[in-house]
Amino acid sequence: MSADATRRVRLLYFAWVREKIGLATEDVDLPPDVATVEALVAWLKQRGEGYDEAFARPQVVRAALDKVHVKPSAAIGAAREIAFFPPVTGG
Amino acid sequence: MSADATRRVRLLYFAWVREKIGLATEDVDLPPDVATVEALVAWLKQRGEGYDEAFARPQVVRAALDKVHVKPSAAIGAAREIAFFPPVTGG
Amino acid sequence: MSVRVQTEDFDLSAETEKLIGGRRDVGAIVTFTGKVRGDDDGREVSTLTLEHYPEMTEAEMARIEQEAMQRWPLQAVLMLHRVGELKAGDNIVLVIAASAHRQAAFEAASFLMDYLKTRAPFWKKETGADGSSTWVEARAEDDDAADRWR
Amino acid sequence: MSVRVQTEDFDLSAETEKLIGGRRDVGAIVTFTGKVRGDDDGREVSTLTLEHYPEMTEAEMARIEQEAMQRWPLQAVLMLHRVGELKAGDNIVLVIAASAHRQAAFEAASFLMDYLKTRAPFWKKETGADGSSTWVEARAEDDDAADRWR
Repeated sequence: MSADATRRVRLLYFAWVREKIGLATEDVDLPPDVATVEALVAWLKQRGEGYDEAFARPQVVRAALDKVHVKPSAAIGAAREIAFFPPVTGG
Repeated sequence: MSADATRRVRLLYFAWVREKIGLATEDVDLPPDVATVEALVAWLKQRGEGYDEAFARPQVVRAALDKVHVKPSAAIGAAREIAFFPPVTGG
Repeated sequence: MSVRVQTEDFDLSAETEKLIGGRRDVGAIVTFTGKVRGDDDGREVSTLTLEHYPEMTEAEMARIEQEAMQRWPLQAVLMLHRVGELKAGDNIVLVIAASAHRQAAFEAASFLMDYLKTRAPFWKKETGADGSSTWVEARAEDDDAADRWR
Repeated sequence: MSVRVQTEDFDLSAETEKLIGGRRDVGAIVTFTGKVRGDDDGREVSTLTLEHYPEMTEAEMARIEQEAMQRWPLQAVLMLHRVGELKAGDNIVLVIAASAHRQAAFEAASFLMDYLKTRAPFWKKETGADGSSTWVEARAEDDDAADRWR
């Protein structure tokens, strides 16, 4: 895979992030310059009003790469599944 | 009741205190000069070998007056029931 | 050790028996059961809907259990979380920690709940008596509770 | 609040249900079950005999519960202790603490056990596999555990 090829990943949204975006899951082609979780958030915010609302306070939204919690600065690397969700409230 | 009258009380013994004394309960006439729990222990120790063994380490034996934990220095007062037992080990 | 996510209710005795029945080396079992309260700080709750991130929940709960097993001498651990629609009085979550001695069992159960509350991907939506729905907000005190164990 | 001393076994689910079944204000239930271990620090235990001081046990357990109710916002408490002859794997003691929130339930259950272990007049005698009997000695760490709450 060349450095500037897009790469297909699956995005998952949960709870109010899902409701604001209006989707539970979607497959997207990641542009080559979107290398971190926070870069992906910035890119998603430009895709429409729902996304913009969901990430209005980006520090509130949590992320997981291939089902492992990560910080916004985390490199997406080879992850196939990227999830966004509010702080958890189970238990 | 005059100050030097004896007074009848019930003594109860539990666990190894009971086994060493060989009795679970007995009624005794408290001499008027036995005013505290520790004085009662000293008086009991002279009643026989079993008592002496049971109270060999008097600081180990616990006491209750009318079913309430007390310290050795506690005044017996008007208590009707005085119990002696090892440190508790329930739970 | 064992983790489960299910829609069905659970039975405390049955789960405890399944986990440690017949063992002679367990001296202390602490269980925690979390239930839906009918009143959340003054707001009447008629139903609570539990959403989760399938597979990640199990993976995260397994990681939490693994951490507890490393910290305390535990003989058995269970974490069970319900999802779907629940009503006031219903069971939500069950944690069981079994050890030879009580302090390990108490601490581990408390730790498991603190970590579950801050790391396992579950989200609660409350529907009030008036039909309106709202996502439950995470509480700062849950983060503080989890931070105790760092 | 409720205290009981009995020879019969108990059922965790039945006791929990009896204590708080149908209530909608309970969010957290912590139970502690103490069991007879088949091995007490290397010594094989075949039976454990529990002696107690009738009436004082109930009175002392009620005082302990009262103190817990004053310290934490509890909605229900149960302390149940078995007496008589037990064998390895048998239940000895059950404590249940129910509250709106989990921290109160965890702390209260832990406190109830620490106080029960150091204040309620029960004594354990172990009979080994070889038939010899010995009274269990009180452990200094139980006093230390109880001292945490002062």
